[in-house]
Amino acid sequence: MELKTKKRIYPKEDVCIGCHLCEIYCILAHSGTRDLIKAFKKLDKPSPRVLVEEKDGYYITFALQCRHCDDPLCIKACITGAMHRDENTGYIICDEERCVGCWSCILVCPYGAIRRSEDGKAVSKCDLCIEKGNPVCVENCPNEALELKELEDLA
Amino acid sequence: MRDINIKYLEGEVRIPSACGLLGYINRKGELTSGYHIVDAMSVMRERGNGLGAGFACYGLYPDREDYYAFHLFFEDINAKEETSYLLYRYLDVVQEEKIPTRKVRTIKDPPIIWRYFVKPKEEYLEDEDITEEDFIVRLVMKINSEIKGAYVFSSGKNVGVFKGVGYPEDIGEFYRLEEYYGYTWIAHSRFPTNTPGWWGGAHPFSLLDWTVVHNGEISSYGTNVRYAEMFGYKCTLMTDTEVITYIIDLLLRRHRLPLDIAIKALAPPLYSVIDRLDEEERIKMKAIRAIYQSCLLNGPFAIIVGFKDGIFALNDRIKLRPLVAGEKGDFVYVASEESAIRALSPELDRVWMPRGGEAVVSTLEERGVLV
Amino acid sequence: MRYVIIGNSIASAGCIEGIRRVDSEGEIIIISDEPYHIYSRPLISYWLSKKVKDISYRPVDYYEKYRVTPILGKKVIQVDFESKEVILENGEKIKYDKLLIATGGKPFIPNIPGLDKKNIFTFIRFDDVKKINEVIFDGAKVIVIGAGLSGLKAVEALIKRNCKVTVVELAGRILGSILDEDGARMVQEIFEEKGVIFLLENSVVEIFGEEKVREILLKSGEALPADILIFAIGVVPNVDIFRGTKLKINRGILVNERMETNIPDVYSAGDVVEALDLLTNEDRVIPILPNAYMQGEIAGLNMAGREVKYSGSFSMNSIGFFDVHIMSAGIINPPAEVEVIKRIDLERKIYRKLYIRGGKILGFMFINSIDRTGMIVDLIKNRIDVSNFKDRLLSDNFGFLDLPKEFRKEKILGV
Amino acid sequence: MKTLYESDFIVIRDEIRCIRCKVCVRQCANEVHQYDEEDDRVIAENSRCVGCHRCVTLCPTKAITIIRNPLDFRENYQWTARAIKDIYKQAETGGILLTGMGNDKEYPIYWDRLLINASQVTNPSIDPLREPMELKTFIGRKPEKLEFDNYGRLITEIPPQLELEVPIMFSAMSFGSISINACESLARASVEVGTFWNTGEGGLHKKLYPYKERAIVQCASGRFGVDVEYLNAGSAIEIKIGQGAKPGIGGHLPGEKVGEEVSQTRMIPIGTDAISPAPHHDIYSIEDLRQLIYALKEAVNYKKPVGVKIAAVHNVSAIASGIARAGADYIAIDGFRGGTGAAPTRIRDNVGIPVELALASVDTRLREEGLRNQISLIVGGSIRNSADVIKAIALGADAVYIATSALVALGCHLCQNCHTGKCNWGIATQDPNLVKRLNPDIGAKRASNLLKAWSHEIKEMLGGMGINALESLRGNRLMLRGVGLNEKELEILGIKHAGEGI
Repeated sequence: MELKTKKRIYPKEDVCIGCHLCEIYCILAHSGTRDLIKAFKKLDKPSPRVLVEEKDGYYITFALQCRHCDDPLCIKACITGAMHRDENTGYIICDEERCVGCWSCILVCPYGAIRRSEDGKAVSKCDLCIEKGNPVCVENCPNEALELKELEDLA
Repeated sequence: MRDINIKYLEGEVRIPSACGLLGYINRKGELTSGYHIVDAMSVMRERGNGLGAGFACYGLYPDREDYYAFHLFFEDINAKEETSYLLYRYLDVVQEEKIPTRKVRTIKDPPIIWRYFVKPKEEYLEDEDITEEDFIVRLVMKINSEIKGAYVFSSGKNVGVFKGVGYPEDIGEFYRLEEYYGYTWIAHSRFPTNTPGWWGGAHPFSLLDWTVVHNGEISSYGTNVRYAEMFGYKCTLMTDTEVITYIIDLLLRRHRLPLDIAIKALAPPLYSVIDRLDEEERIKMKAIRAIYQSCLLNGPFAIIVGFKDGIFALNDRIKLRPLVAGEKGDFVYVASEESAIRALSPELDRVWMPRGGEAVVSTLEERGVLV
Repeated sequence: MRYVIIGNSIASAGCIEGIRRVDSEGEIIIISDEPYHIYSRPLISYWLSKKVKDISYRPVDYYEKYRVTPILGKKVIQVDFESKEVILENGEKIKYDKLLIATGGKPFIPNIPGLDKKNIFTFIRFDDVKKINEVIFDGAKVIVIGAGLSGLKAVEALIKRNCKVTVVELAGRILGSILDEDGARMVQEIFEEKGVIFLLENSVVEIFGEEKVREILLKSGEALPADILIFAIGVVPNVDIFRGTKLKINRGILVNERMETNIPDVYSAGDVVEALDLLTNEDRVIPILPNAYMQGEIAGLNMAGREVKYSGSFSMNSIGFFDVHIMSAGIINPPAEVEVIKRIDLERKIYRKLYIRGGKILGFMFINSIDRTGMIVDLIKNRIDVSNFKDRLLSDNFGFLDLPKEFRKEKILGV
Repeated sequence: MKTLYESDFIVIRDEIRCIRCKVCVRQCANEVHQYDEEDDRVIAENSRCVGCHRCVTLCPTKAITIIRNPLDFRENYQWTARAIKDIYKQAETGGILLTGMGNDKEYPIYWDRLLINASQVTNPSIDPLREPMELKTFIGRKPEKLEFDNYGRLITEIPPQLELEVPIMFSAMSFGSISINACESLARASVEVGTFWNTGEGGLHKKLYPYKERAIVQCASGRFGVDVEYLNAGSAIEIKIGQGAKPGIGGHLPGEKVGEEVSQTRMIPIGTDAISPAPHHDIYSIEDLRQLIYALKEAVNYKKPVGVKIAAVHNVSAIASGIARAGADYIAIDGFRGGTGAAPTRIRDNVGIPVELALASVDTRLREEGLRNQISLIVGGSIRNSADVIKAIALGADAVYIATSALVALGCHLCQNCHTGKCNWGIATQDPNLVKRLNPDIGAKRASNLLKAWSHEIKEMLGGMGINALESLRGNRLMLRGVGLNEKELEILGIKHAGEGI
């Protein structure tokens, strides 16, 4: 029953170029269309689940997604049970239908990796593109600044 | 001498060719008549097209073994006179004569073929501080490149080359080779793609005691020639055989490389092989490849090289041309085809296919291997 | 091995999931006096406001999947620690090898004359809102006693159900446990914009009515008409059946780091226990949901044989009213010598305030600027010295780039 | 002063495709793209565009294209737009025109007038997939002959050699002129492929020490970063006399590019201009060069080859011969199309000669003097592909240097604005925001892929010529034929015209 994520994305800040393409492709991946232009013209354009950290006058940038922690505080803090671990992949997934937007997960996530959705109704978090197979942020990073690592020793 | 239908001569263009090779040595130095090799060459008729054949014989002039035997072709009497003047000026000529020939129906328009037994005049050697061999080489180059219609095709001691345009058996007949006896015989039958009609272009190519017959067309020719030229060799014939001979002369006579090393320079082991050698050998092989990189004979070839003390035969590194070796008692044979060897000696003690780049070396027992 | 859990809420779920991480074989029995599938108490206000229809905390197949035998709608009246038996009100006795007491909290109701009238409710359990839902009507005058978290969540739901709501609060400000005065005023204004009337520094002294509530009398002498009265003053640990037993109880049940009580094989977790407050270093009841789960999980793991220690916690809350979001954690009413940094934007109703002592954050309260707050909670938890970047803590987009490089790298690459 | 210079490029944005993601805004260091919040549009300032295509490449919807400004001057054979615009620029600045990369003028490219031979019938071609194909090359001084003792043991001591697995090395580019990530990319590719990279006059950054075994350390007129440790760190030392892009002049790294890292590596104070003088002030003649060569050999205990790099100029063959006699282990000749981080445009475009001719004449001259075999010859400054490599080797080079090709592999788009330090591809810049755009993991892979790809092609072509070891192509000019060349050119190149037989 001990379940952990099988994959995790690690950012490489030395080569993150702050282009935000990870966010752009994340939006596409969760937009329900396959066309970027369409996705961006949608009124209910999803918010990105990856966050590019940047700071004025400072050259380091990096992109951060949910770490899919081994000891996930967000699941423990969730008041509805919406936040859960997927049994097949070990990814931490939020069931947006069940989320009521109390943001307890945001209060406890030590990575600040959980965001409110654009409409403020539910949590928007990285699902490692569970339906697509591979995370689009990793695949589309032009400088390979995101590395998807397969994790071993899964119980 | 030049047929009006013949457009190109050796020295004007490179003429690719295929060939049949045969050579043997008696390690005890026992002499055999030229009859045998002439006869054996006939089985490889397929490999020639009648446009060139030749023989080399070691040990044929025992009475004149201290003299360089110059064999020359002259297109006309003027060339002969001009050459004679030069020869008598620089050399002590102990004997000169027409090389005896016989009339053969298929041999057309032979040139004037003459031989001189010579030695450099001491005063020139002293004046110029030059070795006897270098002096001879320079003179041969001078005649071949400067005197129109004259060509030295044999210039070693106790070695003679006999060659011309025709099939080997006809050339053998023409030169009356059954009358010569040698401990080493080398023969060649040629299949040039062009129609050269010049006797000098036939094999063996010879300089001093080196006689070389060759089957192949080396791709490294341009590299080899430009290297040889740096050392004063003039590649007037534009044949692979010529440059191979010069490089052998350079490596063995002038650089005094041991025979096995010189052979490695001509056909070095692959780096994949070198990498597996022990350190000392690896350093040695890499040095050979680095320093003698321009001596590597690349592309298809099989050569038989005769020298005073023996013969060696060598294939290119990946064996793109045929070469087979055989042994019977004191005789060691090498040829393009086993049939030619069997023609000389039907019952052999051993027959083998030398691997690419691995030389067959055989020397007179009493003299040992050249070091 | 038989695990018995009294209580069917968050701590119990933590316990079940903790046990099953280690022991997939043992029998688990869960007992609750409520007849419902495991549900989330905070969701009752959402249910009342009709935002959600289902308040389940775990999927319907949960018990089946975790192989739990539920005994629901049956009250435990006693535990015989000697014979290791749980005794139900129907006399049934259930043997246990390991027991978890997760009875939670029970509403506190002051002793006021008139409490016997109808339409007086508390606001803790599903049954509470189900009953409120039955009597509620458009324009109903509802008086909510208590302006704490659950009181105001009730108010929000009632406003959404078109009730006229008055809040009576004993203290001088609302949300006293999570906000200071400035913050409280800001939030109060939001409620007032929706028509809610706040009566602070006041309390109910008597309730009038025939069968149902009709009017209440305040301490100030004022009388207010009321259709419905809701007590949301707070909860106290639900330890009644254990009073007078060997079980050590202060305000709540006392446990060690392994969530074990003084009685062997008896564990306790959730709103019923006192546990370590990291910031005060004292044991106290911190009745917040994440704690309940984590304590339950620690208890479960230990019950199943894995040695795990509870590292303590501190109070923290995330709560939203209408579209205003509030997060706070740690110490809210600090001693005087504490350094205060804050940013107030009255117009946009943004508030960020932090208390810092010796370079470490003691507590904070944020209104409408809550993204990535978990990072700040983490700084408190890890006692990170923030002296070098404390100004950045007030920024809406505070992030890892504001943290020391080594800490950032370890945090992100070390997972 | 109002400029008369109209922009060279025009940015065309497909408004339907533009999703306002602002990637272009973030990526353009020249600040061409700006987001207008009021109109929710991205607009472009064309005059700043250098045509580097960074925005085009990264735009996720491919909404951007960049075209040459079609604005024409009145047609004039003599007064081209470029000639006119150059005058506008100088009239406005009063300064020397500066540019980056190599000569882009329409001089003949001899590589493209040379054709390669292949075997047919009389000599079999070799299939490199099935047969071994050797590209190993040794760079260093070679003795004229080897000597062995009676036991066949090698007596001759071989001077130090660089052992190359491919006959292609990365030419000198300093840390300073290019970014640390660009340096690291090439250094790692060198390790991976088995060739060498060159520090240029930039010193050896500590981050690059792990790749020092594959480094040629340069000693140029500014002596930046040179000390005994540096000299001993690399596998060879190169004395840089000249550079093809700017023969006869020195170098200048402006102070603003001399940050902490560059300062430490070059051993100069932060913020000071790094000026490499035009000559080495200790080399005023060939005997001075000889002294420096031996001083450097002495410093490394004769353990490493010392080469000399010169620009291809008119008298290059005599100079090369002098260098050979001065004891250098190799000569690197840099042709007039060679690149640079910054050079005066007029010098770049008008000084020096094509490397093909320089190479042919140097090789011939060294052979005439019997020196060719003793010294290695490296050429660079215009090698664009494997065919150029083959041709260079057939003309007589031992190996080639590539720099522009290597940078193009890393992402360079030849915008020729290296001198501005705003390279959007993270190559010719020291701005940390730009440097990180070149991920050395990717860079190393791209650069090594290029060398591997060229190696495959070289092997194919060698096989076609019936050659299975590169040395048999070296100086093998019979493998080349000229097309469209006059007698003099053929004579200098030492080749026949296409159509002439062997």
